[in-house]
Amino acid sequence: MSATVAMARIIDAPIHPEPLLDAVAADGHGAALLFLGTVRDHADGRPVSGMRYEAYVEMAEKVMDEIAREAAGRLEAGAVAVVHRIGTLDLREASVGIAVATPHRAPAYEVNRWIIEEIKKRLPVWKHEHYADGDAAWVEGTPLEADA
Amino acid sequence: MSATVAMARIIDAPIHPEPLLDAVAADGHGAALLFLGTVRDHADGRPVSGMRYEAYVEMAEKVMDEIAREAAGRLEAGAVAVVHRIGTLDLREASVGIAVATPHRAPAYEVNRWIIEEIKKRLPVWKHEHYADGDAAWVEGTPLEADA
Amino acid sequence: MQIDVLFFASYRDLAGAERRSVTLPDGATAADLVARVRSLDDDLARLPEAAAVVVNHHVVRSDHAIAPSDEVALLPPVAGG
Amino acid sequence: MQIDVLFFASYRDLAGAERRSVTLPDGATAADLVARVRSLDDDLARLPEAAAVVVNHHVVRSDHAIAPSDEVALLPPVAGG
Repeated sequence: MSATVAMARIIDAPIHPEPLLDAVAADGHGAALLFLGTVRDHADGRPVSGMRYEAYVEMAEKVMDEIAREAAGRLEAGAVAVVHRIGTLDLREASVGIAVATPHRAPAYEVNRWIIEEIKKRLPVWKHEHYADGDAAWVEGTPLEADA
Repeated sequence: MSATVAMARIIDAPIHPEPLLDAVAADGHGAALLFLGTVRDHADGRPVSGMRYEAYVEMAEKVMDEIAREAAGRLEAGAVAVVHRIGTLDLREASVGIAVATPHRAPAYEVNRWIIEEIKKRLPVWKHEHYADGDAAWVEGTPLEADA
Repeated sequence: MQIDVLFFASYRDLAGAERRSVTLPDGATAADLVARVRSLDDDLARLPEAAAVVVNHHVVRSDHAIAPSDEVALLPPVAGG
Repeated sequence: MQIDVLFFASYRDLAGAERRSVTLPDGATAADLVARVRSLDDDLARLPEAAAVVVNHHVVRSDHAIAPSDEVALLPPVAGG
């Protein structure tokens, strides 16, 4: 037994919860966990009005697929779906969506969390924060580590 | 600062993800986590065809509200929405839905998980498992502890 | 005093009804109530002595005194989620 | 060999373009590439020496040898999610 990768994509359209949850649904699953990362109206106390996400798309698609496969490998059974959005997002819009469904709940929480931490470490995506005062800046990120 | 309880209810209609996520959305939130507990096609290796959930409704409404308020008290900021469904459910249908949105992701995972564990310990709900062979039985549960 | 006791799930199956009426002496405790219910008939004799007693929507200890106007329920182990 | 280097996000701002062409000796390493890029102009001199070098979509170590047909990119610290 092992889990399946239902979806792993970089998209430039809004992220909706239902398709992600549908993608991981199966009769054998008793738990589904959906994480959405959303654009917040402040960063380090500074008012934010929106965000532009940029990716090295060809590489990001591969890294998303790797992360999703590694996540599936951490599960005895279940399914994983992950999407990251690029482009310009308003407040409250989701930049990332992660759905994990499993027979029992504990691994769904663990692996869902693992995926978002890996995305933040490995996915070649950058965000340009737009401030309420009209200014904008690239958000400081995490240095990439060389592949093993 | 403290979190708000957006919803805490016992319902007898299907649980949909969007209204739960909408209920906890706010400009200041950067993370939203939705848990769905779904009817699984097996229990201890035995094929299951569906489930009937029953509640001591008046008490369950109060306990849901207590759990949601205690969950909100564990958050510095954010919002919590919780629903439990009663009645007869097919495979894949959600019996419980828990949405927690917060400025940063770590507390959303922690408090979402805390809520489902508390529901399993404290909510006066019982499930009657319907097996594929036509048999049915009450699922063994967790003894309630006296209120402090 | 006369108390209407509510039963749920597997306990309702044992009771054969959603509620059963029992007569208790004034000052009776939750433990007295369970003992009285278990003496009603052979099916209810199978009700666990440790059945959770809920008074006005709160789970009470075995020494909790029951009052005539209380809403009283006996609850099996819970299985929500 | 001539290598087209791809730039993203803040590094693209420094480069002033999505790609810049550099000439490297055969057998040049990732570290050599970064040094060459940093020598192109004053803006690119501000590129960190520790900039991540990605070859054919894999992050490589500083001693990794670049080949003429490689797709090479310089990536700032990532901030997805």
